[in-house]
Amino acid sequence: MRELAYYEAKLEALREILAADERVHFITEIATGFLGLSARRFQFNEIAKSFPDRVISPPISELAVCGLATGAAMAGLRPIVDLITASFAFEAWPQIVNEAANAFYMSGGQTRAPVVFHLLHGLRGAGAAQHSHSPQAMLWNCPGLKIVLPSSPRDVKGLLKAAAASDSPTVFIDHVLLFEYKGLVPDASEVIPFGQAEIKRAGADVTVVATSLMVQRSLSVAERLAKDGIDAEVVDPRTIVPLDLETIMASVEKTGRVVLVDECHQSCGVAAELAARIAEVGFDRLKAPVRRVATLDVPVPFSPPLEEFVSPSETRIAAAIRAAAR
Amino acid sequence: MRELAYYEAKLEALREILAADERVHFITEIATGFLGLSARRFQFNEIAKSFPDRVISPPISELAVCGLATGAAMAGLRPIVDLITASFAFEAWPQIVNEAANAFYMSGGQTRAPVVFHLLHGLRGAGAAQHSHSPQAMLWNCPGLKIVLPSSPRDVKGLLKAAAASDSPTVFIDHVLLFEYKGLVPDASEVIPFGQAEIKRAGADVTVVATSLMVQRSLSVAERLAKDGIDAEVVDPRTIVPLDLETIMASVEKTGRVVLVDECHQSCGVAAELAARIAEVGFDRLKAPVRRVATLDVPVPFSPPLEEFVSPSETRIAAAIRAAAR
Amino acid sequence: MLLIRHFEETLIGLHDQGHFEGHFHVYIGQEATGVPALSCLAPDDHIFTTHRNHGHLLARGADPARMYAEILGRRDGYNKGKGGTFHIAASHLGFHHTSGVVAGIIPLAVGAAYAAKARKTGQLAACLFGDGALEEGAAPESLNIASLWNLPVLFLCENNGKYGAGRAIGAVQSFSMAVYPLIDLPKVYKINARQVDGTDADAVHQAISEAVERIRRGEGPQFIETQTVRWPGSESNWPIVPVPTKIDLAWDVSSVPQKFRDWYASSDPVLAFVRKTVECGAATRDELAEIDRNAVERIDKAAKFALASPYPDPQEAVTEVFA
Amino acid sequence: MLLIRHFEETLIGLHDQGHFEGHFHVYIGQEATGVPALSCLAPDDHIFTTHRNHGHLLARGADPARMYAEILGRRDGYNKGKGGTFHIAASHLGFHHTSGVVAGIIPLAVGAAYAAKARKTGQLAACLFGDGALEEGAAPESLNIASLWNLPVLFLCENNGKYGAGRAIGAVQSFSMAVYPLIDLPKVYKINARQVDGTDADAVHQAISEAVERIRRGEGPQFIETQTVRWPGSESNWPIVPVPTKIDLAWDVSSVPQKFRDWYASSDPVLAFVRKTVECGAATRDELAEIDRNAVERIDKAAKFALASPYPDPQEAVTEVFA
Ligand SMILES: Cc1ncc(C[n+]2csc(CCOP(=O)(O)OP(=O)(O)O)c2C)c(N)n1
Ligand SMILES: Cc1ncc(C[n+]2csc(CCOP(=O)(O)OP(=O)(O)O)c2C)c(N)n1
Ligand SMILES: [Mg+2]
Ligand SMILES: [Mg+2]
Repeated sequence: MRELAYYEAKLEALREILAADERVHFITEIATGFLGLSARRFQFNEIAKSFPDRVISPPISELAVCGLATGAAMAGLRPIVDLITASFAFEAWPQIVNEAANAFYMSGGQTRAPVVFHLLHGLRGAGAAQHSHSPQAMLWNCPGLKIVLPSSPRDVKGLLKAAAASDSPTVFIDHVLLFEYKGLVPDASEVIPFGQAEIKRAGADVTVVATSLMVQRSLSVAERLAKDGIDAEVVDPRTIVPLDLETIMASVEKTGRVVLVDECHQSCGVAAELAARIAEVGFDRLKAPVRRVATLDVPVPFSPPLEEFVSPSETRIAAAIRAAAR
Repeated sequence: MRELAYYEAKLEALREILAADERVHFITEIATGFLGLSARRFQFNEIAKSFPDRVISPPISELAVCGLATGAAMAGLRPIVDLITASFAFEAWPQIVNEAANAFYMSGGQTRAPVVFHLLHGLRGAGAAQHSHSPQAMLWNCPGLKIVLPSSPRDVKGLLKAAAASDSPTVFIDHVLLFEYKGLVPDASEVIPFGQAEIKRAGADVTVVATSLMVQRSLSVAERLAKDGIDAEVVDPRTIVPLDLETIMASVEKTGRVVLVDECHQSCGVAAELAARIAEVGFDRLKAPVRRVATLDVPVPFSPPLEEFVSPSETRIAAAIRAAAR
Repeated sequence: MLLIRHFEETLIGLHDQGHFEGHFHVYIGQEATGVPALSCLAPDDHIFTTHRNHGHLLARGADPARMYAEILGRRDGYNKGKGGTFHIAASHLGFHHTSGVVAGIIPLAVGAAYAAKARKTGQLAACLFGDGALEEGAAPESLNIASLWNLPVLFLCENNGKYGAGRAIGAVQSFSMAVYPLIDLPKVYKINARQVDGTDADAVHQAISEAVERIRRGEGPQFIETQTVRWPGSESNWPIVPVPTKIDLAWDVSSVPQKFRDWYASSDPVLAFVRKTVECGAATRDELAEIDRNAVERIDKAAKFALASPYPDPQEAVTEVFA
Repeated sequence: MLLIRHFEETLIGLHDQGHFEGHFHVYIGQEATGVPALSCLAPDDHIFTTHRNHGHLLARGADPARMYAEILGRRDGYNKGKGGTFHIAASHLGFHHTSGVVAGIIPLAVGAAYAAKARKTGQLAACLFGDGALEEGAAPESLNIASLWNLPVLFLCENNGKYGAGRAIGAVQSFSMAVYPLIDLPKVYKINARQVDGTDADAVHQAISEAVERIRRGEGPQFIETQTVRWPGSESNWPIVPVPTKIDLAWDVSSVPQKFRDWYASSDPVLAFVRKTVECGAATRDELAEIDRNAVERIDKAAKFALASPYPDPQEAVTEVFA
C-alpha cells in the first residue's frame, strides 16, 4: 500500500490501462484533459505523450465524439471518452442514452459496445447553472448503462480498471473536488468489481448512504458527530448500476435510520431512488423517515454563498443525521 | 359540457390558443403534426391551413429548433414546439435543460422564455427501445421547467391553455394512446391552473397516484377491483412541476396505503420521487410500504408480449393495489 | 432487387392483416441503390443503416425469414424480437446496430471506421442514410471528424426526394435543406463527393466501387448521393401497395391505377432493370419471370416461417440488458 | 477598447487576489472586433454572446461596476450574482441570455431573429461566438434554418486562432475543423459570408455595417468571420497579464517580456488603433494618455464598487426559478 492523492491514483489507472490493452483509445481535449480544469491537469501531458496514437483530441463535437467512441467499441476497440464537465454529456445525450445504452439489448445480444464515458459532475465552485450538473440520476433512468461513482483514491483506481474491462457501456463519473483527497492504494494492480458497496465508516446509529464527493463530506460530518455521541455508518455504493442493495439493507437493518446524501438535484435524483428502494424492502425496519440531503431544486447559482446554500453542505448533512438519530 | 375525444379537445385547445394570441407560433412536422402517428393526425391539417404563417414545418434539427423556439420566446413570441416522439427531445437536450430551463434564474430574473415543448411519451405499441421514452423524470431533475401530464379530454384542453399562458418554459407531455378516450369538456373556455391535482376516482382503501395514460389504466383497474371490495382512490397530479403534494397527502392520510403508477423506467422515475416525498412527510401515516408500478429497468423491447411484460400493465397495477390493500 | 420488392410488398400485406403493430418503412424504389452498393463491400466491412434497412439487409444476403420473424416480433427474428423493423441487426453480415433515430448511425459508422483504421484491419464502414439525416447536427459533426482523421468510411446518402414532396429534393431547392446540391456539404468538409442516379444500378455500382477503391487506398472518406423518386405507396405514413410488382409491368403499366402509373412507368428501378436486362440480352423475359417466381416463392416461405415462429417467452424481456 | 483592456487586466488581478473563484475568459486581443461591431447595431437589437462576453457588454455601454459585481457574485451584479462571468445578461442592452455552452446561443439568436421577423419589428439578432462553435452540430443546424427562413441574424464568428495554437486556425488548416476557410460553411448554406481582419477596427466596422444594412434590407442572414491572433496571456487555462497595457507600448514594447513581445508589437489591436489614431492625427499621444487615465480611473472605481457590494442573502438562491 502507498498513499496517493486521488488524481494520482486516477492517472496511474489510466496509464496502466493504456499500457495493458492496445484496444483502449482515450479521447480527450488534451490541453485540459483527464483532470478537468484542476491545477493538476498538466500531469496528464506525460500520458498523452506516451501514447500519441491512442490519446487524441477531438473537435468540440460531443455528440459525434460519443457516437464515434460507441461505434469504435462495436468494431473492436475499447474507447474511453472524456467529456470533462458532465454537463457536456447533454450534447451527446442521443448517443449515450439512445444508441450506446440500447445497442446490446436491441440487437438481441449481438452487439457489444464496451465504451466508457468519463464525466466530472457536480458543484465544483462557481460553475453556475450550466456547468454544475450531476447527470447520474438521469442516466440511471436509462437501462443499459453501468454507472460508477468513485469516492477515494483506491476506488478510483480499482473502478476505472473495472470500467475499462466492462463489456457494457459504462459512465464513469467523478468530481474535481475529490482530486486532492489522499488514501492508501494497493501496490499490486487491483480491479474493484462493480456492484460491491463499501462501508466507509462503521457505525451503529444512522445509516448514511452517499456517493462520490458526498462520501468524503459525510465522513467528515460523521467524525464531528461522533464527538456528540452520534455514531453514523457511511455506506458507499461505488456503483449505482449495478447497485449493491444488500450491503445497504444490512446497515439499515442494524440502524433503522437512513440519511441519503446526493449531489443531484433532489427531484428524481439518486437519493429519490435509494429512498424508494430502501422503503420498499425495509419498511418494517425503519424507525424514522428516510431523509434526503441533495442539491436544492433550483438551477445552481454562481455566487459562493448562494451555491453553498443550495448544495448538500456539511451543515445540511449534519442536521439531517441529527434529525434521523433523534 | 360536451363529450369530446381527447384528440378533439387537444386540437380545440390549440385552435383557440392560435386564434387568441398572435404571438403563438406552432412548430411541427405538419405532415405528422400535433397528433403524432395516430390515425387522427390528418385532422391537424385544418389548423395548419388556418394559420399558415404561424404553423411551420422545420428541418429535422430538434436541437436548433428547440433553441430557436426558446430564443423567439426571449424575444417576444410564445412558441409551441412539437417534438412528436418524446425520445427526440434528447436531440434537443442541451437547449431544453441547459438553456431554456436556466434562462430566467441565471439572468437574475431578467429574461423570460415562455416556450412550450410538446412530447408524446411512453410505450405506444411496437415503439421499441428508441421510440418509447418517458423523459418526464429526467426533466423533473432539471429545475426551471414546468411539467404537464394531462390524462383526460378536459385536462388536455385546460392544461394546454395554461401551458400557452405560462411565462416559464413548459414541457407538455401526453400519450398517443390517450387520443381516443372520451370525456366531458366544458363549453366555455377553461384554463386549468398548474399545481392542482385532481381526484379522478374517490376511494377509501388505497391511494393510487398516476399520471398520463396511467391514470386511465389505473381507473380501469380500480373499477375491476371495486367488485372485489377494494376501493381505490386515484389521484392525478396533472402537473408534476409544480406538484400538488397536499392533495396527494390528504388521500394518503385517509388510506395509509399507496401505489404509484408511472410509465418512466423505474429507477429515478417519477414514482421514485413521489415515493420519497410521500414517505418523507407521511411516514407515520403509512400502513404498508409504498409500491411502485413502473416500466421495468430494461430497454423497451419490440415484440408485443415482451413489451407488455415490461410495461406497467393492468395486471401489475392490480397486483400492486391488492398487495397494498392487504 | 425482385426479392426486396416482393419482401416489402408481402410485408405490407402482413401489416394490413394485423400481423404486426407499429410504424414501418419500406425500401421500394431504392432497390437499384442498395443492391449494387452492398455488392461492392467486402464480407467483413461494417454497415450501419436506418429505419429503411430492409433492402440493405436483403442485398447483403440476410435471410428474409429471420427478417420477417424480427419484424413480427418472433423468437426466430435476428434480434430475437427485441428490435423490430427499425433495428434489425445481423452482426455476422456486418450490421451491428441499426438506428431509428435520424442521423443516429452517422457517428457510429465513423467510429467503426476509426476502429478499422486503428486496428489496421483494412475494413471500411458503410453508413447508409437518407437525405433528411443531413439536417441533423450529428451529420456535419461526423463529416468533419471523418475528414480530419481521414477515416475509411463510405457515406451513402439515399436521397429519395427527387421531384417529390420529400425532404431534400434532389432536383430543386428543398424546404428543409439550404445546401443544394446536397453533396456540397461533404465537399465543404473536404470530402470527395458524387451524385448518381439511384435508379440506375450500373451507375450506382460504378460510383460505389470507385469510392470503395479510394477508401481502400487510404484516400479517406467518400460520399455518394443517390437520387431516387419516392415511391407513391409511401405518400401516407403507412405504406400501401398500388399494384403488386410483376415482370410484365416493365412493358405495360396499364394495370396500375392512374395516379400511381407515372412512377411505375418511369421511376421504378426494378422495372427499369428488368427492361435493360432483356434489352441487352442478358436474360429473356421468360428467364426473368422464372427468377421472379422463385423470389416470390422464397418470400412466401419466409413469411410462413415467420408466422409459425412463436413469440419469445415474456421473461426474455429482462435478459441481455448488459453484455 | 482601452476600457475593455483595463477591465480585463484588472479582472485578472481581482482573480489573482482571490476575489472570485472559477474559470473565466477575457476579451483581450479582440477589442477591435467587438467595439466597432456593436456600434453598428441599433439600441433594440438582440445580442447573444458566450463565455467571452465581457468586451461585448462593455462595447455596448454596460456598466463595468455592475459587471464586476456579477463576476464577483455580488448583489449589485447584473444577474444579482446568480450568473457570474459566463452568463452576464443585461436585458436593457439586448443581452437576454449569455451561454457558457459552446454554440448554445446560436439557435437562440436565430430564434430571436425569427421573432423579430414575425413581429415585423425591424430588429436583428446578433450572434457572437468563437471559431470553435462551428464544430458543434448546433451551428450548421442553425445556419440552415436561418438561411431557409431568411432570418435577420448577424453571425459574427470571432476566430481568435490566427497563426495560433487555437482551434480553427485562421491562416492554415486546423486540427479540429476541416472546413477552411471557415466562411465556406455558411456559404454552403447559401449565407453571404466575409472574412475580415479582426484587429483592424475600421475594416470590422465597414464589414459589419454593410452586413447590418443587408439584413435590414431583408436580405437575410449575414456571416462575418473576424480573425485575430490569440493573446499569449490566455495560453494557460487561467489568464495571466504579461504586462499592463499602457499607451506608450504602442511605440515601445521593450518592457514586455521577450516571449510575449511579438504579440504586443504586431498583433495587439488596441495598440495598433492607438498608433493609427495618432498617425492619422485624430488625437495626440497626450490626448490618448488622458483618455487612458480616465478609463483606468473608471475601472478602478468599478472594481471598488464591486468589492464593496455585499453578497446576496443566501435565501435569494431559491427565488426566481420560475417567471
Ligand atoms: C431524431 C429524429 N427526429 C425525427 C424522427 C422522425 N422521422 C423518422 S423518418 C424521418 C424522415 C427521415 O428522412 P430521410 O432521412 O430522408 O429518410 P427517408 O425516410 O426518406 O428514407 C423522420 C423525420 C426520427 N426518427 N429521429
Ligand atoms: C458544449 C461545450 N463543450 C465544451 C466546452 C468547453 N469549452 C469552453 S470554451 C471552449 C473553446 C471554445 O472555443 P471558441 O468557440 O473558439 O471560443 P474562444 O474561447 O476561442 O473564444 C471549450 C471547448 C463548453 N463550454 N461547452
Ligand atoms: Mg428521404
Ligand atoms: Mg476560438
